[in-house]
Amino acid sequence: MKKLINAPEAVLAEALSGIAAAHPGLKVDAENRVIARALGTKPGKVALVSGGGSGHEPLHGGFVGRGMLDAACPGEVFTSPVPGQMLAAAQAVDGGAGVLFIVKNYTGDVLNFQMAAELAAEEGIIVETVLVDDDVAVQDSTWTAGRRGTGATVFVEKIAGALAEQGGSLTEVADMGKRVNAASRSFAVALTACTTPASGKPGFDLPEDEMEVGVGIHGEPGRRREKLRPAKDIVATALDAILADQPMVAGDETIVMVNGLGGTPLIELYVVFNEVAAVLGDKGVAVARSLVGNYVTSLDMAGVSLTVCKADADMLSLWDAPVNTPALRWGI
Amino acid sequence: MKKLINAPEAVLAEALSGIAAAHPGLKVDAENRVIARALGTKPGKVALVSGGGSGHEPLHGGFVGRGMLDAACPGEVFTSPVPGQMLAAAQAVDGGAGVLFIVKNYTGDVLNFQMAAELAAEEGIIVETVLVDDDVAVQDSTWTAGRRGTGATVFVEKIAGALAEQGGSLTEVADMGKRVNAASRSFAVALTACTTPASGKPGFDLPEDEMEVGVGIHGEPGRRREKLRPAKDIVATALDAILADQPMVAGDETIVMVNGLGGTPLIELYVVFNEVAAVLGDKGVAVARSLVGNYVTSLDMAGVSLTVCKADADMLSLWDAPVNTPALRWGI
Amino acid sequence: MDTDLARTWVQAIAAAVDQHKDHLTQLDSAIGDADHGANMHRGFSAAVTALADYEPDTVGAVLVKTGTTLISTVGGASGPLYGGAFRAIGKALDTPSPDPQQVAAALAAGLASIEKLGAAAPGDKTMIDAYAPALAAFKQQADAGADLAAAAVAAADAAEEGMRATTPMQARKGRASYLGARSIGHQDPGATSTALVFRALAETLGSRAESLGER
Amino acid sequence: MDTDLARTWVQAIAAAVDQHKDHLTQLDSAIGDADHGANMHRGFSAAVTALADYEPDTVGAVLVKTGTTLISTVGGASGPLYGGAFRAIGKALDTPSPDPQQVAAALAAGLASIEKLGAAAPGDKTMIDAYAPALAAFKQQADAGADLAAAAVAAADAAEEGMRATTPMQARKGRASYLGARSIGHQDPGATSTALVFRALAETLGSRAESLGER
Ligand SMILES: Nc1ncnc2c1ncn2[C@@H]1O[C@H](COP(=O)(O)OP(=O)(O)O)[C@@H](O)[C@H]1O
Ligand SMILES: Nc1ncnc2c1ncn2[C@@H]1O[C@H](COP(=O)(O)OP(=O)(O)O)[C@@H](O)[C@H]1O
Ligand SMILES: [Mg+2]
Ligand SMILES: [Mg+2]
Ligand SMILES: [Mg+2]
Ligand SMILES: [Mg+2]
Repeated sequence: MKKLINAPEAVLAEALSGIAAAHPGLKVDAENRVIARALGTKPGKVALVSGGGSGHEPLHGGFVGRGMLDAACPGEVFTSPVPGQMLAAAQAVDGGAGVLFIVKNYTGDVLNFQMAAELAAEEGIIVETVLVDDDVAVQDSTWTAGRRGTGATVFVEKIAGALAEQGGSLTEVADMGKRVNAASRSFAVALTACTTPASGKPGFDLPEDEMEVGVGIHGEPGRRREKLRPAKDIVATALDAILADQPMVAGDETIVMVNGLGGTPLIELYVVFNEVAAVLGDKGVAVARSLVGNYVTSLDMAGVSLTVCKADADMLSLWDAPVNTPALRWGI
Repeated sequence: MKKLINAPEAVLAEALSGIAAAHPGLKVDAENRVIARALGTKPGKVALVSGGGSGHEPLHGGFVGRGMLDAACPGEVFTSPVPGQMLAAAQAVDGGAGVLFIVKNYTGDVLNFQMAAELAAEEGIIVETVLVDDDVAVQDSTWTAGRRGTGATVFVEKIAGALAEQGGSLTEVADMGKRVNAASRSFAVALTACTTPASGKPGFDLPEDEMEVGVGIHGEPGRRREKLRPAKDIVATALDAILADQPMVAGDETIVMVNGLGGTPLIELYVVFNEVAAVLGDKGVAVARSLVGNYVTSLDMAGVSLTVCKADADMLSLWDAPVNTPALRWGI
Repeated sequence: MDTDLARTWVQAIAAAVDQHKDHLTQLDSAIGDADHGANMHRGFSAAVTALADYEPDTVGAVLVKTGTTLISTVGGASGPLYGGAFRAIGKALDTPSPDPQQVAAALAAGLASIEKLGAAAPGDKTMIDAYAPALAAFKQQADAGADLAAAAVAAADAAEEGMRATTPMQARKGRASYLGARSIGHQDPGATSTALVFRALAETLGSRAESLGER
Repeated sequence: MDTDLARTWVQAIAAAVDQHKDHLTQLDSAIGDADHGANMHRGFSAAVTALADYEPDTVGAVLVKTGTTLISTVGGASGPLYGGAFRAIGKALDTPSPDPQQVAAALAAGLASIEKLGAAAPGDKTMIDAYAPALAAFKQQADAGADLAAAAVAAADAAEEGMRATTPMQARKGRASYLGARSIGHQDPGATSTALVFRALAETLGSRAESLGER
């Protein structure tokens, strides 16, 4: 294992300390492992709390700041945080208007946030939850764990965060978060496996000419293994899956994210974005806003995820609202 | 070779097309391969042009925008752009107050920019050049090619760009760029080699327990090969080399960049930054400003570079000035 | 069973998890996210520490504390599931020295907690596929009048059999379900750690029985 | 030498570079940035295209155009260095049919251009270490009254010897210099492409001499 770390057990604590040192706009509660805005929550503003396993940076800590999250709870690498952390976060940032938990749909995240919501309720904090489940590689059914939450988390956090900043009520902010999630779909492919500090070995072996299609963001293998193909074909596969599930017609407007999984050079992400813009352009679907870069990563995995949100005018205007976080910043 | 591309020869053109589609604030001259601000240069403002081989994204195209570069000339992967490109860029962005070329010190970049400066002069464009040579891994001497230009390029582009935006003259802007370069030092280590699309193979083989110490940003091996060590030791090595060349005392203020070379997870960069802040803190040297992320990459190379600029009050205030580019944005 | 024994059980689980940490992670690496070993290790180490100077009156209190500690230190899916189970088991053992029937009922409460939280059923390729047969075996022995040690050995054997039986299953819950048919052919990490939990119980009760026998 | 011959030379270089592209890149990968093959290929392909319907009066014009094309298409260190050299050679051959002495003087102007731009000297492990001995050999043959073909063969042989002699050198210029002592033991990519340039000249002039002899 080749990592710029001191010890696998120390990664999270040391990274948190580094985040605190790097971002004066954030304050880090090292004991409870909560990253929050240094300035706290404006009284009366709905507070947004998210969290999940680490290893997806900048998600979630990099999205804490004005116009987006109020706090993030990072768990160990690829491990959901614990309820105590989430409760501490909720207590730290509740501005009296309630707290929205933004939860990616994984059993661990769901259960831990659920327990935290119960604990928070006992403390008199009103909590609502938005569950993000955008990954069309996974079949949704009441008999399964359901779809994974991946790239759409960024869209939910940004747009719901903007509405909270504008004074939206807890119900309004939660509803907007749910609308964004419902309008968003993602699909990812991996060219290499990632290596967690704890395991020290790549999660799977992938021959030099193959890729994993339909992967998540936790280093697990994908739905199937295929021969590596040109970017154009990969984009076609991903967009086919996305559009089959969320049909779009000429005139629709979208927010698109071409997201690197951690080990893919930015120049390749632009090549991919070029293909995405071409395919959607051919269908008359407008890429109204876009992100190209590393936003929801899977440690050192090489690969890309596409997320497309069929955005209405409200979403677009909230997208454009000021945001000031380490990883997303504009209009400030 | 595992890359999200269509064909090695097509990478640059397609990435440029993707950049154009992703960033409405930029305009891309596909024929001349010039990335410029969509709004052009305000008459009377000194224009900043940089460029170099591709594969270092977001450098340089990601730093085009208000408060930073006016144009960037991307060459083929790891290959300096050609003089015609630079001339086209200078012609496109000259606002009548002259053009500053920001050139990383590599034989190819130097020679091509030199030729471009001559061609621009023939066209009546006044050109000044700042040469960036911050990499202390390489011995400087009149008998060698001199030090490589690496991370400090971001500092020079940001700070000189801010001064230009504030109305600085060509001489003033060039002098500031030179001051920033003179105050900055970098050092990098690599845990893996990178693979260029044209060669298709990693530049070197590195055993699982070794690292290359003192690497540049073009996939070349470093000054020496060593056993992989904890982040703390790597930071000590890098800062020793930097501080031996640019001594600092308690009370000095710095701008620090912990830069990923493309394949290193952000969480590791924060672990590294934590060590940097600790070492400098012990010496009483203040980290007044910082960047942690992927800014000057080397395709998919895993590794990190540290850049430290001993910053005076002018530099810090110019650092804080508004900047609005794809990769660096604040105060806007 | 008494409080010392409960503590010894938790210590035995911690020791087993320590020993099999890499194996659990490896199994989780194949069909999950490669953290189950680290998760279990973090949780049970913390539980051992939490119990070190905790001297309650009942077996149940020891196990409730264990469950609470798991919930507050593990995270992931296994944290709430094991944590909730130990809390449920503990709550059902509100006596200084429960008998086999009482332990069987408590273990049943633990399974019910897992099933309620995780909404999984036998055959979904989860820890339930080791836990459910272990419980059934324990209950059967207890109903037949066996002592704790004998019931626990039967449970551990059944858990291990259940664990092995997860290999051909296709996962329907947890991360492994994302792999669809590709989850087939791999043993479930959570079922594997559940087998460790029951084997630790059998060994704890067994050595207590022995030391009692030697007196 | 005439304009056709000059064009044929450039085509022969392009063909040789095409054939040795991967080898050049491999050499550059060891001590540089793995682009020399692609750079030379891009440049000389463009030169061949540029010359396709260019019908100037002098040998020099063909080579000036070649140099200009290299400068505008190659980039990197080799672009300006080779581009400048071909421009200098071309400018010195402002005649329809230069003799060996004139060609020697032109090649000397090419080397001077490289030395001026690159500020490198023999022994620095660059293209100069192939070019300088090639020029010396060509000049010696020309001074001794040899014809173009013979002089070019001597130059190509000397260039290849110079190319091989770069292996034990420690680089002092170009990217390889960043490696310090680790640059020792690798053949310089630029010296290797320079050897291809001179071999292409020898073959071009040689086959012309043959075809003249056959007339
Ligand atoms: N819904 C569920 N019900 C019961 N057990 C589950 C469920 N989901 C997951 N598990 C168990 O949890 C184990 C994984 O635990 P762990 O790796 O620690 O958590 P995570 O999956 O969050 O990384 C699985 O092997 C499985 O046995
Ligand atoms: N200063 C110099 N003088 C002469 N030749 C040089 C100099 N610097 C580099 N070279 C030659 O250029 C070759 C590298 O060319 P190339 O790989 O195309 O450019 P780059 O080094 O910019 O990637 C080297 O092998 C060397 O022969
Ligand atoms: Mg996990
Ligand atoms: Mg190059
Ligand atoms: Mg797991
Ligand atoms: Mg090169």
